Amino acid sequence: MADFRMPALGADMDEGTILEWLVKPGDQVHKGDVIAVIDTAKAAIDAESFCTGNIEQLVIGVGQTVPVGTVLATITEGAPPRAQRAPGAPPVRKKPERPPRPKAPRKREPEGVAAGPGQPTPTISPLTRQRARDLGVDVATLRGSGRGGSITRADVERAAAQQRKAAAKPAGQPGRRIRVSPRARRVAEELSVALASVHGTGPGGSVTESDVRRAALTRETGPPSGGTAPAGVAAPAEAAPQRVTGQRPPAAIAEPAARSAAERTRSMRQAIARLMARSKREIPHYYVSTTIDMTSSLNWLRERNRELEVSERLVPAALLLKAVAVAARQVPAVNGYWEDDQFSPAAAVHLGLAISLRGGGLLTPAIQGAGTLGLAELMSRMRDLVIRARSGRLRSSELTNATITVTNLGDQGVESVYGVIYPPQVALVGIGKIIERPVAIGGLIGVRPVVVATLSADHRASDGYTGARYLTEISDLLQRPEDL
Amino acid sequence: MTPDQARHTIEEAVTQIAPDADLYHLAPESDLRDGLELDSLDFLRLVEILSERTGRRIDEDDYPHLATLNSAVKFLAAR
Amino acid sequence: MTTAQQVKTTYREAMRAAIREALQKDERVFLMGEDVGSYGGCFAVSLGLLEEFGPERIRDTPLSESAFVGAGIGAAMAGMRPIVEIMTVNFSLLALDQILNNAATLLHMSGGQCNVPLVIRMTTGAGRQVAAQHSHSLEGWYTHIPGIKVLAPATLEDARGMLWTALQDPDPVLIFEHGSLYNLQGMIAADAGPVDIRSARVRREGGDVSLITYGGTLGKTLSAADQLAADGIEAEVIDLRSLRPLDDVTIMASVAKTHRAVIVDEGWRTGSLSAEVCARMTEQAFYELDAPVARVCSAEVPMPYPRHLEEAALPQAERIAVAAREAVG
Amino acid sequence: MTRAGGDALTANTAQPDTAKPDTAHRKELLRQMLLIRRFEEKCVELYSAAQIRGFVHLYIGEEAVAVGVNQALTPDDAIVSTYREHGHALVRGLPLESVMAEMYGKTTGCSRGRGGSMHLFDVSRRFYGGNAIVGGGLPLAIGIALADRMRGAERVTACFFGDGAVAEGEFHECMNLAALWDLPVLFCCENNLYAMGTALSRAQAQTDLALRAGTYGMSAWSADGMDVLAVEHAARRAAEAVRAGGGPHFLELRTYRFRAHSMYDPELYRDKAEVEQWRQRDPIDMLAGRLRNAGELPDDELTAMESDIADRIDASVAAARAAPDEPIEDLTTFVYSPESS
Repeated sequence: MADFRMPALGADMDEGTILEWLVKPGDQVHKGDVIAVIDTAKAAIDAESFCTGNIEQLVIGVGQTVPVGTVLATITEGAPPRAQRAPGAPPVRKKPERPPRPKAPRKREPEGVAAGPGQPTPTISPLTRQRARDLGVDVATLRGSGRGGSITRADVERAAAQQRKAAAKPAGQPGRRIRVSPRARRVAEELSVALASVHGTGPGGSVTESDVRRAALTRETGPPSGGTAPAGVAAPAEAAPQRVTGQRPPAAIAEPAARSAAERTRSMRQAIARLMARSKREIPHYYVSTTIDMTSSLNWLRERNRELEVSERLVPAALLLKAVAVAARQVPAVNGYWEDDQFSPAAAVHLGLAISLRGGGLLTPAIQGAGTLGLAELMSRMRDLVIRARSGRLRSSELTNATITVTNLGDQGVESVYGVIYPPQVALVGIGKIIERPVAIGGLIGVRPVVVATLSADHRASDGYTGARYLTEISDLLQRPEDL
Repeated sequence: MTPDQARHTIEEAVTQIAPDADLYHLAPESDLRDGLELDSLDFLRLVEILSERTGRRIDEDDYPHLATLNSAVKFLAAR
Repeated sequence: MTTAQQVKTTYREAMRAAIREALQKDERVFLMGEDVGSYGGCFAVSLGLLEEFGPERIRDTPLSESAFVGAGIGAAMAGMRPIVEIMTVNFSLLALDQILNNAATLLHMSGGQCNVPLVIRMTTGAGRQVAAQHSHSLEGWYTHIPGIKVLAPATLEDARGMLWTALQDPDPVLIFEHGSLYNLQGMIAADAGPVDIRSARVRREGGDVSLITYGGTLGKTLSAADQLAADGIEAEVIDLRSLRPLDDVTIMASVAKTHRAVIVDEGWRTGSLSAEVCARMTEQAFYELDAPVARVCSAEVPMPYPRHLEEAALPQAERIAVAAREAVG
Repeated sequence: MTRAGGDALTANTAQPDTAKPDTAHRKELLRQMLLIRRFEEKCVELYSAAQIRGFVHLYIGEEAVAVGVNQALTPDDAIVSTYREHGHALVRGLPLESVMAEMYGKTTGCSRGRGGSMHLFDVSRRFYGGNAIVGGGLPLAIGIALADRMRGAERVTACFFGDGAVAEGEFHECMNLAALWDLPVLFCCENNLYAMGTALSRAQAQTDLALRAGTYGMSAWSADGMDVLAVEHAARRAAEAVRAGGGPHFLELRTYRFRAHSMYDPELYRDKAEVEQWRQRDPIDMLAGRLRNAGELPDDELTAMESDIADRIDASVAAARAAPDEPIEDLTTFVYSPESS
């Protein structure tokens, strides 16, 4: 049995359509006889059989489009032996006359192969997809509110608004990007000079090598007498690689002294002020707090750290963060955004971490998916975020998508902290210092390590009842650290 | 390890964590963590660097020895 | 040791001596091109060679660039070592198909069977008010093609010494002679002979900025360097000599020293050879750059006839100096 | 040595002289044409099964030209061809295995798998490849001939091209230069009446190409490209004149391709009746018929010839399929010669 397959009829052909069968099952065919007419993207072509025998079955019908290589018909080989048309014998052709097709344009070079079908994505109209692309919204992350889960234009607009708002969060609001030559950046690294504090004199106010060396020099000669800004203000968001512009820089940037570190701190302060004021203005906060017994957590931690290398050891904060995140998964009302007069719960818990920068300033980058991370992973993410926050190498995405935030001022020695919520979030957890406290246990006085956890919550999104349930959930989780 | 070597190691470790820390004005008896505004993560990193540089294991129980600059120097020089 | 015997010569005479030496030393060599024989060469480079070597080896051709350049390729395939002269790069466009699809391609496409040991010489560049169609500088186009080598002799030594080395190369070599150089006069060693065609040369040492150029703009670049020296800026001048392959080592070594670069190229800026050199600097010496790489190229216009417009369109020493000062900052 | 005056102005159709070349010779011509025909038919099959790709231009119908002209060449002569070159390569003696392997792009191919159907090379047999640029090969051919003339080598460079090339500037430049410099070139124009989709009459004001060639001051005549004996006769006469220093000669071989320009075009530019009419003069059928009528070709001998060819072609396909691909690491070898890169 031989197969008659869809032939490759040109360098750029992937599939073909059967226009016409010139044979029917049972017909006898010879090698070279035209038995079908195939329509390619460009023209209708006669397709010949490469073997001699009888048509067994027509597998693919007229009008069907199939890829090259698909079996179109089956042929039982070896009909009455008749060698190929012997040379010298008159040529025999029994193909009926076929009406000529309209002349198809034929370029000498084959066009590029058409792109294959894209992967299945949530149903979204082309116009909305284009709108999403314009607004920089990744449709894959959206849950469509339209019929059958389709993503509507409103979904896209809301997501974009959300992204813009998140980007406007105080901590996330970076100062202006600093322009640094690659050479200067390398020398700064070698001399470990914080670029944010260097005054640039290069083209367009950019920082050059000599600027860096001058800054390093002044640092070594002891504390500067003059009012140079406190060093170490983290360069906001990742300093973009120097942009090469041919034109003269616009006047605003060209003023003689580049913005010094002091100016950058002032602008960050203003941004935080604006956001906090708006939060207090718009969000009806309610507050609840609880004291959590940390005995089992700390004992478990001490045992675990005993065998571990320094780099793998956990700090108590890791346990507290994990409990806050896991509890937030169980009490969704505290984890999400308040927008357009309604609360939309977030799909995952991106735990914002309030990180104070040395010398003033505050950033709240988010640990992505904190609710599902293992303790060790959460610990390393936390360390990484803190280091990068303080060296100005955070990604803008990390600064903009926290769904709930925690502020831990234990290290600063305060017992409890009642924070201000970061809009559009609806909750903020405050963690105080772990201290030894006399506690009544079974009627007897005992001394136990405890910590005060507080919750500031948006009364539009949840009530005290929910807030209280959330805190007790955190406390219960911390009594079984091994499960965290 | 001599006390001077220990002091140099500690100073170097601290500048790595807080490049702009003002060691010049740090009273050797004052609390290291408060003076240099080191939070728990910074302190853990300090311990990590010190154990790397000295090649010796520092357990949680040893942490109190690292409270001040002088106590830390004594602790590292003794081993 | 006494200084070597020096002789006075011109760029044109040096190139002629090179052709004569090749014809004398290798009977496979012959010169073919428009008016190379009885006319003595459009720029008089081959003056006198017809009388000395005869019409078989100094072949005037009809104005059929595709045919005689293709014939040069065919003769090379069959064992000859032809020197084909295309009067100017402007007419080479008529032979671009033979140069690209045959000369540069045959060896690879034939699986290593067809060598094409051919040298093609052509005049290039502007500056003599001959207007748009006769003033092109298209070396950059040819440096885009794998399979051929491209040279730009800018000095008397290179005019005298590059041809013989190029003729020994089993692959096609293009030599671009800038029209303004033929009358360049100076002294070279009496026994000057073949030179290397692979590396660039530092024509002037300096530590503040690297000025990278080739061919007809070397002179302007050197005078720009003199102007900068007056301001206390020591410029290093690199003569590329080989445009394909580029001598990256020498270029990047200079940038690593000065951390600033200005590339001078008579071609149009967009998609030019200077663009390639600039791209390689960001790829190989990014962390050495203390200022954006600057380029001084021809204005992107068809070359105008009037002198003042042509001068305004072409790279000039003053503009090179300005670009260098900006880079030094 | 004075150049024979160009007698092209009285171009005539050369008649095969009466002396009959012997039967064995005619059977060899038939075998060569059959080899080309079956090779091309196998290419159709392989292309349809997507085994071989790219552009493939078939020689079915024009076999008499390659076989006839080749009879007039010696192993020392050179050939420059075009993209419709399978026939030229096979009769020149490129091994069937190396040509088929080249169709498959394998390293055992005659161009190491890099050229494919349009760029078959074998410098050891002075077969300087196909050229995919219409007219692109003509300058190479006159260059090779120039080298031979400058070194006094009495040999011919045969240059094949189609009627389409006659419209290219390079054709005029090369015809003039060859005649001007008396170069030993045999220009063989395979006039199959169509430049891809453009009939000769819609491309040339003067369609008598031999007459045109004569105006360049070289001998030029036309021959029936479907009759291998006529082609052989004309080619011998021209090649001997060229070899004897008679300067370039031009042959217009009037032939016809039975299939599309390249793999599968809708052939809307010509109607079926014309194709059928030319098929009546299939070069293989004509020669086989003549031999059969003279009782010199018993059926079993023909069947044996066919099955031998079929076996060799199938073996070449199997060998090509099994042959290795060129390793990626060798991608840049031969961009420049090893010693000079």
